Formats: sequence, C-alpha cells, structure tokens
Amino acid sequence: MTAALLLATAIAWPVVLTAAFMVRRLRAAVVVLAPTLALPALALGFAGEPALELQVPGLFTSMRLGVDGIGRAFLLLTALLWTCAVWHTASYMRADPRRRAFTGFLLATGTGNIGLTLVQDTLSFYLFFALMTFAAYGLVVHTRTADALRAGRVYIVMAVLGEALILAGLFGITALATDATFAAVPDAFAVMTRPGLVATVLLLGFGVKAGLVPLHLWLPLAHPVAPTPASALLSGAMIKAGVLGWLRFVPAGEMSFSAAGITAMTLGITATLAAAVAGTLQRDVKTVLAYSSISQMGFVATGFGAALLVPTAAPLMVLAVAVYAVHHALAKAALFLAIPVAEGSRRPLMLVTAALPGLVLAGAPFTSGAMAKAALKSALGGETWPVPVDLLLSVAAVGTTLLIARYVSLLALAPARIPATGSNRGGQSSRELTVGLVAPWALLVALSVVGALWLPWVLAPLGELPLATQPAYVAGALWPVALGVVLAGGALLLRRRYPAWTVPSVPAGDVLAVVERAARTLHSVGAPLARIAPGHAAARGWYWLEARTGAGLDRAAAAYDRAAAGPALGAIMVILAVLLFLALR
Amino acid sequence: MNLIMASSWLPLLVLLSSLVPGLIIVFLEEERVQLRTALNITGAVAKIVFVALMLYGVTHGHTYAWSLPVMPGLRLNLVADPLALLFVALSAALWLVTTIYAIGYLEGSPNRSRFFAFFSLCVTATAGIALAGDLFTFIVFYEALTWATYPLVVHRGTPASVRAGRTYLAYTITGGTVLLVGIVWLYALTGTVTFVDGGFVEAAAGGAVTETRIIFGVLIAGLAVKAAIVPLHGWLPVAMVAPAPVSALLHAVAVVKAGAFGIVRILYSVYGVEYATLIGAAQVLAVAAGITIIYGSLRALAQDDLKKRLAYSTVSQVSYITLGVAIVGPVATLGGLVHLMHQGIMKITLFFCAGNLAEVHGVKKVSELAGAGRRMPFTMAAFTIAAFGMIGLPPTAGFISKLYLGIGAVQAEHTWIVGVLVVSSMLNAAYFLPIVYRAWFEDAPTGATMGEAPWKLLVPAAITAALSLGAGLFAAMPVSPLELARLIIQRRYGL
Amino acid sequence: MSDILSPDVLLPAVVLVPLLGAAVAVASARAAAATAVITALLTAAIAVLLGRAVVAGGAVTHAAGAWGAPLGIEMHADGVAVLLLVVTAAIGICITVYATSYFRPIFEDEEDRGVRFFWPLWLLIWAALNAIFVATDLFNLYVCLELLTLPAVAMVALDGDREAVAAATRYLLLSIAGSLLFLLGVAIVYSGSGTLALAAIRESGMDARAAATALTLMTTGLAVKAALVPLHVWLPPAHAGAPAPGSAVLSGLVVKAAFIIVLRLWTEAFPGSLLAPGADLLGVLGAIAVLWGSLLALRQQRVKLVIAYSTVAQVGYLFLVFPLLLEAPGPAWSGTMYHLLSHALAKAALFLAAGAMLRAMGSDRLDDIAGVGQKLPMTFAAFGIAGLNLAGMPPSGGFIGKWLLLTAALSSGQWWWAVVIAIGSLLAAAYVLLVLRAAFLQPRARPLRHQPPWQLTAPALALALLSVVLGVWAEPPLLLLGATAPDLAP
Amino acid sequence: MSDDVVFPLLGVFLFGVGFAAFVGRRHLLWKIIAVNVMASGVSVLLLTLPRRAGEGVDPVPQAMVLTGIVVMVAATALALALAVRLAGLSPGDGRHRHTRE
Repeated sequence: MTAALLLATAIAWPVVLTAAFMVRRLRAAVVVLAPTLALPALALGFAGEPALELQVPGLFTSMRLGVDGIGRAFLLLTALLWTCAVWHTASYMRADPRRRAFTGFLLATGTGNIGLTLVQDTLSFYLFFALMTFAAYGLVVHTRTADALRAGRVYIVMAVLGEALILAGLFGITALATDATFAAVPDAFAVMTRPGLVATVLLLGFGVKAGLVPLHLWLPLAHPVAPTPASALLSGAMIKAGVLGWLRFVPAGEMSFSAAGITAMTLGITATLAAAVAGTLQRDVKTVLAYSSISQMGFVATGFGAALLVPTAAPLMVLAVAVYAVHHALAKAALFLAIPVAEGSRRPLMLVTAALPGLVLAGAPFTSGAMAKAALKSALGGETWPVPVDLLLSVAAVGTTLLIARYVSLLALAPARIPATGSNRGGQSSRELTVGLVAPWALLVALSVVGALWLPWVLAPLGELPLATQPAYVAGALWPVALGVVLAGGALLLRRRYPAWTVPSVPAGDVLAVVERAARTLHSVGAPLARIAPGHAAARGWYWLEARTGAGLDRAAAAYDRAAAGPALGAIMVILAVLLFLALR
Repeated sequence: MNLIMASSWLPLLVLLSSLVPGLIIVFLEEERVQLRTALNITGAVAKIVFVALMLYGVTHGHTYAWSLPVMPGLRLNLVADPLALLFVALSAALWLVTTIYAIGYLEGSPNRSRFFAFFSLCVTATAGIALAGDLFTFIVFYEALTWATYPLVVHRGTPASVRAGRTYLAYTITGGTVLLVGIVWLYALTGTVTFVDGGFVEAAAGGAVTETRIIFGVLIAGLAVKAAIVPLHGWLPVAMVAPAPVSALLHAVAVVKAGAFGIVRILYSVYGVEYATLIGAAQVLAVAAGITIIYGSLRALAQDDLKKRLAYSTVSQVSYITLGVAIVGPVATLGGLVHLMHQGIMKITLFFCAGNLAEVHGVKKVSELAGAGRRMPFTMAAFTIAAFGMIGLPPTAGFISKLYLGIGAVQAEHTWIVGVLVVSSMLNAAYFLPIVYRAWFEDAPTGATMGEAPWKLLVPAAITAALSLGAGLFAAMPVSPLELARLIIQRRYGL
Repeated sequence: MSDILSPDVLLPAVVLVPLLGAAVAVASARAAAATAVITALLTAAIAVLLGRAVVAGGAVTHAAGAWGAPLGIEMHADGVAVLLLVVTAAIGICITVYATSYFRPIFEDEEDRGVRFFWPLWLLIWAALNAIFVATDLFNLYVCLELLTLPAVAMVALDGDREAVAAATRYLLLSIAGSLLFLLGVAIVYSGSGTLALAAIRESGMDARAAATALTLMTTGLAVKAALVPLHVWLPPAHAGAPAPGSAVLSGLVVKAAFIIVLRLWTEAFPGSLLAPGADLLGVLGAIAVLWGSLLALRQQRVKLVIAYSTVAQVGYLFLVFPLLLEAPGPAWSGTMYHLLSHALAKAALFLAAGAMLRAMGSDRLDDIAGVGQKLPMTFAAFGIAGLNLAGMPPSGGFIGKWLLLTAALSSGQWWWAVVIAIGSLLAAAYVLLVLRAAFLQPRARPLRHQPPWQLTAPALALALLSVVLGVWAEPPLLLLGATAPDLAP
Repeated sequence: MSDDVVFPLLGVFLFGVGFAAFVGRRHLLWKIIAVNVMASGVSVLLLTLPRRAGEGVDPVPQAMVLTGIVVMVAATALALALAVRLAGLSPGDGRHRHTRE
C-alpha cells in the first residue's frame, strides 16, 4: 500500500511541480523546490520491491505504473542523476537571467524522463518519452547563441525522426497486442508477419536518443552548447531512456532478430572505435565527452545486438546492458559536472578526482566499468563471431582511455585556451565554488567509483554479476587502460617536443555537414514541387476559357440575331419543319 | 419517459434551434445587438441540450427518427444514430464557441445581422447533414450548406472576397451537382436511398458491379470537393479571405466536415466498406486520401501566410478521416471517425488563435510570429497544444486518432499507410514546430504591441484547446469522443 | 349554394371572370385597378375551389351551351389543369398587387401612360391562359392562342420605348406566322380525322403521312411561340422590354401555354409519334436551348436580359420530356410539369424583383446595382431564393423537378440527357450568382432613387417562397400529376 | 383535275408565296401583307380539303375560317398600330420613366 502510494507520488510530484511552474505566482517557489523533483522516485528506487503494479483507468489509454527489475535500475540512475543535476543547477545558473525558464524546461524534461521509467505500458512510455524529448529542446537552445540554435535545429529534426520511427513500431506492436502492457509485447511479436522490420524500426527509433551511429549527429552539437547540468542529464539519463526503450519494446531473447541484431552490433562496434578517434581530436571538453558517450553507447548497442541475435545469450546481455547503462550514467554525469567545478579551481587534487570516473569508464580493474566489460565479454564469449569482437572492444577501451586523457588535458587548460562555447560563455575566468556546485559532483564521483560495490545489489533481480576479480579479467581490463595511458603520455611528450605540430581536428558532428548539404539540396528540389496546385489550375483554366470564349459567344449571338431578322429565320423554320417531318414519318 | 415522448421530435428540434434564430435574425436591424446575441446564444445552448438528450438516449439504446413526406417514395428523414450524433455533437459544441468568438470578432463591423443569420442557417444545414437518414435528405442539406456558406465567405464584400466566393461556389456547386447525379443514379439503380449500417448497395444491386463502381466514383467525386481531396481542394486555401470565425466554420464545423462525413456515410451506410473493397473502390479512395495527406502537408510547408498554412494542413488532416473509413476493419474506422471530432476541435483552436493574432496584433504571417508567445501567452499556449495535436504528439487528441489509424492500417496489412502516417507526422512537425519555435524562442521585434486578446476571443480558444488536450488525456473515459466512436463501431461490428 | 360551387359553374367561371374583369377595366380606367384586384381574388378563389373539386371527385368536364365539340366549347379540367390554374392564380394575385404600385409615377413630370392599358391586357391574358389550360379541342386551342398572343404583344409594347415596340412587332409577326402554321396543321388534321377533339383524333386512326405533316406544322408553329431554340430570337428583347409585371406573366406563363399545347398534341393526339426519332429531335433542340440560353444569359449586362435568356434555357428543359416520356413515363411527365410549375413561380418572382431593382436604381445594369443588396434586402432575398430554384437547388420546386428529370434520364439509361440537365443547372447557378454577387459587394455611394414599397417587394418574395413550398410540400401535387399522367399506349 | 385537288393546291401555293414574302421582305408593311396572304391560303385550304365527314355541309370549316379572318383582322390592326408607333419613334426616344437615369 505504502509502496503504491510512493509509486503514485514518484510520478505525481514532478507533474505537480511542472504544472505549478505554469502558474506565474507559484513560479518562484517552484524554482526553489525544483531539486526535490526526483526525490520520491529515488526513495521508490531504494524501497520499491519489484513487480509493483498500479493501474490508472481513464487516464490516457488507461495508464499502468509499476517497478520491475529492469525498470528499477533505470529508475535509480535517473532519479540519482536528476537529483544531483537539478541541485547543481541551482548554483550553476545563479548568474543566468533565463534561470527560471531553464528550470521550467528542466522540470518538464525530468517529468518525462522519470515517468518513462515508471510506466508499464507502451503507450504511456511513448507519452513520457515524447514529453522528455521535446521539453529537452528548451535545454539545448537555452543560451540562444547561433551554435545553440543550430544544435537545437539538428536535435529537433533527429528527435522528430526518432519519434516517427517509434510511432511506426508502436503501431506494429499495438495492432497485434492483446493490451498495451510491456508483458503483451512478446506475444505481439510472436504473431507478427514481419517482426524483423518492426524490431529494426524500433532499434533505429530509440537509436536516435541512444546516440546510435549514424543517428548520433545531435549529440556532439547539443552537449557543448547546453548548460553543463543539462549536458550531464542528456548524456547520463536521457540517452539511457533510449536504451530502456530498446529493452522494453524489442523482446530480445524471445526470438532471434538477425537483421536488427547485425545492424546493432555493426553500428555499435563502429561507434566504439570511430567515436573514440573523432572524440580524441576534439577541442571542446564537452564535445570530447559527447563522443565518449557515443562510443560507450556503442558497447551497449553491441551487447543489445548480440542479445537480438542470440536469444540464449539474451539474459546475460540484458544484464550487461543494464550495468553499462547505470555505471556510464553515473560516471558521465560526474565527468560533466566536473567542468564547472574546474572553472572554479584547477588544483591537481581536483583534476585527479575529476579523472577517476574516467578510469571507471575506461574499465580499470575493480571498477564497475570492469564489471560491465566482464559481463559483456562473458556473454559474448559463449558465441563465435565473424570478427574478433573481444579484441575490438578492448581496442575501444584503449580509445576510451585516450578520450579521458584528452578530457583531463582540456580540463587542465586555462579557460582562455578553451574555445568559447555555450558551456562557458566567453571563457569566463572562474566560478565561485559553492556547496551546491561541488557536492553533487562529489557525490556522483563517489558513487561511480564505488559502483562495483553497490551495482550488484541494484541489479540483483536481473541476475548474478560476474565479480571481475579473477586475474584473467583483471589483466584483460588492465592492459587497454595501461596502453591508453602510455599512448596519451607519448602524445603529450610529442606535443611538448614539437609544439609546431597541429593536431588534425574533426568538426563536431562529423558527418553532419554532409547530411545538411543533402537536406538543402532536397529542399531546393522539393520547394518548387510543393508549389504545384492542380486543383487551382483547373479553376484558373475555367476562368481563362470563359474570358476567351465569352467575346466569341457574344459575336455569334449577335450574328444569329442579325441573320434571323432576315430570310435566315424562315429558312431555319423550313429546315426544322422538314427535319421534323422526316423524323416523324 | 418524458425523453421517449419527445423522442421523435428531438432531431427536428436540433435543426430548429438554429433555424429559427437564423430566420428571426434575418429581419433584425443592425442595431439590435443584445437581442441578436441573446438569440444566438440561446439557440446554441438549446441545440447542445437537445443533442445531449439524444446522446443520453442513444447511449441507452433509443434511436430518434423524424420524417416528413416530400415526394412519393422519398421523405425528409432525420435519424439520430450514433454516427449522426458524433457529427451533430461536434457541430453543436463548436457552434456555441464559434458563436461567442464571432460575436467578439465582429464587434462593430457592418452587416452583422446578415452574417449571423447565414451563420445559423449554415449550422442548421450541417445538423441536417449529420442527421440525414438517407441520401435524399443528405443532398438537400448538403446543397443548402453550399449556399448558406457563400454569404459568409464573401462577407467582407471586397473584390477579393467576392472572387474567392466565386471560386468557392464554382467548386462546391459542381461537386454538389455531380453528387446529385450520383445519388439519383444510385436511386434509379437500387430504388432506395435509405442509409443502412453496413450498406445496402450489395444487397440491392450487387450484380451490377461495373455500374456500382462508376456510381461510387461519381458520388465520391462529388463529395471530394468539399472534403478537399486533391486535386479538388483548390477552393479551400482561396476561401481564406473570409473572416476567422468563417474559416473556423469552413474547416472544423461545417463544410469540409460535411464532405468528409458524406464519404463516411457512403462507405459506412451506403456501400459498406467491405463491398467497396470488394469492388476495389475503397483501395483507390485510400490511395487518393494518402496522396492528399502528403500533398497537403508539403504545400503547407511552403506557406508563409498563417491561415493558408492552416488551410493546407486541413487538406491533409481531413483525409485522415477518409483514409480511416476506407480501410476495412473496426479499428481503422474508429480512427477515422474519432478524427472527425478531433480534427474539428484542434483545427478550430488553431483558427481562433490565428484570428486573435490577426485581430489584436495584425500578425498574419508565420514570419511575423517572433515572440508571439510573449505577446499573447494564452493564445499561443492554446495554439501550441492544438499544433502538437496536429502533429500527433501524445497525450493530445491527435495522437489518439493517429494511433488507431495506424493500428487499423497494420491490422488490414496496409503497411504503406503506416508509411504515409509516419511521413505526414514528420511533415506536420516540419510546418508546425517552426511556428511554435518562433512564438516561444524568438524575441518579439522592438516596439511590437503587447497584450492578450479580449475574453470573447480568448475563452473559445481556451475551451477548444482544453478539449483537444482532454480528448486525448482522458481518451479512456466513458464520455470521450473515442468512446462515442467506439459505440458506433460496436453497433456496426457487434464487438 | 352547392350548385354555385358545382364544376359546371366553376369551369366556365374561371375563364369568364377575368374576361369580364378585362371588359370592366376597359370601360372605366379609374376603376381598373380595383376591378383587377377583385377579379384576381375571385379567379384565384374559383381556381382553388375547382382544384378542391377535382382532388375530391376527379377530372370535371363542362360543355358550354350544351353544344359540345367541335362547334361548342367543351372544357375539361384534370389534375394538371387545376395545378396550372392554381399556380397561374397565385402568380396572378402577386402580379396584380405588384402592378398597383409599379406604374405609379415617381416624379411629377411623368405622365402615367402604361397602366391604363395594362389592366385589361393583363386580365385578357389571364383569361386566355385559363381557357387554354381547360380547352379540349384544337379549334378552341387555336382561338385561345390568338387571344393570348395579341394582348401579350401589346403588353410588350406597353413600355413605350423604341426597342420595346420593335421587339413587340417582331414578336407579333413571328407568332402570327406560327399561328398560321398551327392552323394549317389543324386543317390537315380535320380533313384527315374529321374531328378536332384531341382524344378523338387519337382514335380516328388517320393516315400516318397526313398525321406527320400536321404534327410537324403544328409543332413548328408552336415552337415559335414557345421560343424553342433556334426560333427564340424574339423572346429576349420582348421579355426584357416589357414592364416588369408584364415580363413576369410573359416569361412565367405565356410561353408555357404554347409548350403545354405541344405536349398535349404529342401525348393525347399523336402518342405514336413519341416512338419516332422526332421526339429525340425535340430533345436535342431542348438541350441546345439549355446550353445556348444559359451561356448567353451569362454574358448579359442587364438583369432583365439575364432572366429573359434564362427563360430560353428553361424552355429547353421542358422539351427534354419528349425523348424521356416513353422510357420513363412517370418521372418524365411529373418532372417536366413540376419543373414548369416551379419555374413559372420562380421566373415571375425574378422579374418582379428585377422590376423593383429597376425602380429603385433607375437602371437594371449589373454594375449599377452593385452593392445595393444591403439597401434592398427583401428584393435580393426574393431574387436569391427564386434564383436557387432555377438552379434546381433544394429546397425548391426546381430541385424536385430536376431530381425527377434526372431519375427519368438515368433510369431509362439515357445518361446524356442527365449530363445536359446537370450542366444546365450549373450554368443557371452561375448566372444567378452574376446578379447575387451584386448584393454582397461593398456598398457604393450611389443612392437609392426610390425605396420600393411593400407592393413591389412582398409579391416577389411571396412567389419565391411559394416555389420553396413547392419544394418541401411536393407530395400532394406530385400525386395529382401522377394520377393524370397521359396514357401513352399506342 | 378536280376541285378537290386544284383548290387545296391553290391554298398551299398562297401560303407558300406568303411565307416566302414574309421571310424575304424586310419592310414591315410587306411582312404584314405577307402574313395576310398566308392566312387566306390557310382559309382556302380549310374550306376545300377533302373531308371524310362525308355528305352534307360541314359547318366546322366555315366557323374556323370566319374566326381566322376575325383574328387576322385584329392582328393586322395591332401590327399596323405598332408599325405607326415605330415609325414615330427615333432610337432611344420615348424612353420610359422606369429606365430613366
């Protein structure tokens, strides 16, 4: 009962806050209360026992709420991140004139994000997912700079594309499902004529949010321009919503989706490697992190793809995916929140602390990262793959390490050297380090570093995590990190030695330029086409005809009248009579 | 008991509740504002009451019928079956808000008596179309609607509006005549015109397939003009010169809806979608609707004039209804029928808001919308809700219609329709989101006038916006349009 | 009492009363108006009573002076006849009321010329019309036709300007020629069948060649009077030139009389001829008339001319009956008659409304009346309603007629006539709109010369509304028509 | 060559000549005369066409001819009156009050 009440509160409280924000009088109060946004959800995450169900008939398409194993993991990470980020925002945004509006969008986005972890039916999931997606636009374009608006444009286009694809998939499922619950999804797929198609569509649809290459275009643009807490949430929590979408809508393990699986794995592995390269060559610290996210989600995609391909491996894969999701969320959020802190102080201790979650991310031994990689590898290990997946992933881990090195080096640089972007308006020199600014970051760092200790507990309902303490695992986890560090050091030395060398740089959003050119061409072709108006042409044609024939008609009539005044009429009369006579006899 | 006693008169009363005020207003001088307003509002409220009574009765199993012999074998039949109620409820509800809006919109302008007189006649005709129990009654009110609307279209009296009126009539009268020929032909073939759930053509003339095919084509061609199916949609964007309440009427309450409703009737009560599919007519219609949906959206994309953009959006949106009923299967029909209502409430909101923008700040173009959110927050909030509805975002009404259309398409295994729906959703987003963006994320030009619209213009928009949201958010509630549509489907398919 | 109301009294009375009225009107110009009003009411009452009698007891017959045909005058009133009588009476009352005000001078310096002649002419026409509706033999028909033509011609000349007089002259000469052709036909018929009674001719089994000749001559002659294209040239100037109430009766009723005779010849006297392609020929001419008349109406610059050309088109509709009659007797017959009746009402209303505009603005040019709609609401309302009737828009008698004609065309598989009917009604809508547009244009500075009194507005509106009543309350008249549909069995 | 043939032919001839003149001549007076000739042609025809009615004098044709003559007189009178009126009016003259600007 209390659990049910908690569940209701967890979803109601954000809604209430968002609604209250709409009322001008309450706005100030709401802004103060904003950090409590996710607290009920957090409490639920820790307290709620799995498989808790609550149905709200009448609302929307009779909404179903509940917490199950997988949902709990995402609920926890979401609630944690939101609590920390919004808390952080309060002081991060102190100087910002548009602080309130930002909070408003934050609340709406949070409502969506938290809501989608709590619902148990596809339609409501889509509802909250859409809310999150579109409200987040306000976060991306917050600064209204040219970059921000461009990023916003790309973001919204991709978002709409994603929503549309998800909608199509939703049609496919709902049409055959007995009801809208997630429980009914597998049965729906079982009776589908083309389950593979639906699965692929959904994979891509949620892939936009999950930063699946090549649908990742918005990520490297949105992150640098959005205020840092927003970036943290985008990369930490919202990306995971896409992953949750995969897990909820595509019944991995029920059947084998070869097409979708191969797609996911290929794209995933490509992402892990390519994103690492592209990211290392970035100049903006937040862009680097964005690419790191893309690369990390590559791992997740690989895992999910494997699950789609090999139903037997699915349970382990799902577990691995969940671990990845949670630990990446925490680590990435911590890395982002470090940036404003760094703007306040660049003492070595701080930089080292900031780097720690990076190591977790890279999968250093005895971290949750290592645990995640172990889970992934052990799951993959059961099968034989055309490509050395194992090796590739380790290489990717090296890339991750390099990314982190790049991150730290950029973080260490004086702000003046950091190109001016939305994240630090005009490279403002320093921030005042307040509790509100530091504490959330510190908390996240702590949680992420000791992740290995508590994640198993969180994910217990999904299965037993391999404690990655065996020497093999340790070695397997250690060498990529070590290699990465060495390479990074080498790079640093080279740079010291030959300052003249310039690192080639990749434009943020790599292939985006191509896409944009294509879009422009398409528009220039499409616009004239859209101007064709058959219907109206018909009307115009009629008027033209009228104008043309009218005069002729008058002339004909006049001529006939004149003729009829003379013998012609008589002749006509006779002709008529003759005709009639002939026609009558 | 009382209900049952009044039953046979209720349909007639629904008509009279707007006809009588209209006829009185004709003879009213311009100055009698109070009386005129009183008449309008009383009539509108009365209509809603009557409709509500019938709604109650029908949900409890009554059917209301009133008829008047016109010619041997043909009667003026007013029948309130659930399908009729769906439409009449929509028009009744929207008539009230539109009347309030029009009163506010036309304050102090000339020829208001004429305007409101024809306004009422227009709604009477619409109610007649909705309640028509056979094709004869239908065509009678259908043609009446054409002429009752003309004075509203040309209301401003400018050469431009008179030209628009000419185009309007050129299209609609031709359509009406074609429809009449089709109806008479069908009558000559089958000997009956009375609507039957599931259609009567197969039973009466199933043998003459070719002929029924041709007749179907003729009927639809006639109706497609008002339903603005490409390439017969040309009048709709041109009619934009009319005052905002009229546009609202054209797009949401009366004319376009009459066309769409007619198509629904043909498929639902005359041919029966199964038979129409059997003779391959429904598929063709569905394709036409699909083309219209995409084409309308593309055209809307290119418009800078706000009302023109909305007009093309109507062209696209109304064909959802056609698409829905042209697909075999209960769910698709459900989607089409419920969209009949949803499109109405959403589109009327958009036009109210467009009217407010033009009326209060003289903003008529999309390019002038910068900062509109700041300038008139409530209006733009309503607009945004409706726009999201048009895109089909949850939890708005638009999502519900789109969802059921999509499900129906999949169940009928028309994957291409899913494609159409998805593409059109994206296109809708492409031409609505920029408006929302300009309104909320751009700053108003310096020296732009501020200030919200007067309440008479604001309240209607607020109400309809609330409806557009509520119809989706509480779709599962027993009183929602969805449930009403479900009632029809159950009656038809006995689910 | 009852014997006064017996058909034997009513039937002659319906012809004699207007005749007497005409005589009185000639005798005293001062009492003319009053006489006319009384006569109108009386005639109308008689027509209605006759109608009741027929509805109650079926068709009634009366032989004047107990002589019987052919020398005597036998009168016969069936359903069609009484409907025509009643509609004529309705129009008659309205025209009479209208005329009481129409000729009144607006300015002092105007001498009141027309009205002195108007009343007797009008009542004569009325008498002749009624006589034609109840006549049973060719000879009486011929006489009544002349009785109708001469006052009609004078009516055209009444307005006095040169165009009108020229038009009247042309009208006169052409219709005399027409009458002579008719008479020639009558002669042949009589020699061939030895009788003049329509019904008897049918039984007489006269030689086919002679019958064809006679029918040809009579039809051609009447086609002139009915202004069937291509013999319509006299109509537009004549009908546009006459004073409004005159135009109303000419366009509304007089041309119809000629058509009625043709129809009765083909159905009652020579039903066999419907089999011949001649019926199709008439249909084709009708179709041409529909299109040609409507198109020309669209080109006119004066309201009265628009209406006059529309008459040419509407007469065309009537002639479509011949090809349809055999295949679909029921709908074709009732449809045509119904179209005739409602068009009579509507056309009269249109001309009366046009007259009111003319009086108000001093001109009926389209650009002169632009924007006066708000100043003459009732007049334009009447014009609009009657116009919709012409376009066959529901709810109006025109719609019922159109529906039935379409039914006839489509149920007999002759869809091409349906196409003609449809296009015709579209064009009708177009030329009605041509005038109606003026009502909605923004008002011009041009002031009203004269605010028309109720006598000029009410009758037009009344007739327009009657045509609507005919559209809503159509069952009784249609049953009456159906009951008296001609028996076409050869 | 009996009367039964000659007179009817004469009638037809008269009618034909009249008709030719009627449509051929433009002058009003000619036309008026022409229709009268046609009329007399018809009268001759009426009186002389062979009858099936058999023996005895048939009053009907006589009656018809008489009436026809009366009608023609009236028509001719009206036509002449109009002709005179027309001669008196120059174009646009006698414009009636209803159409005066």
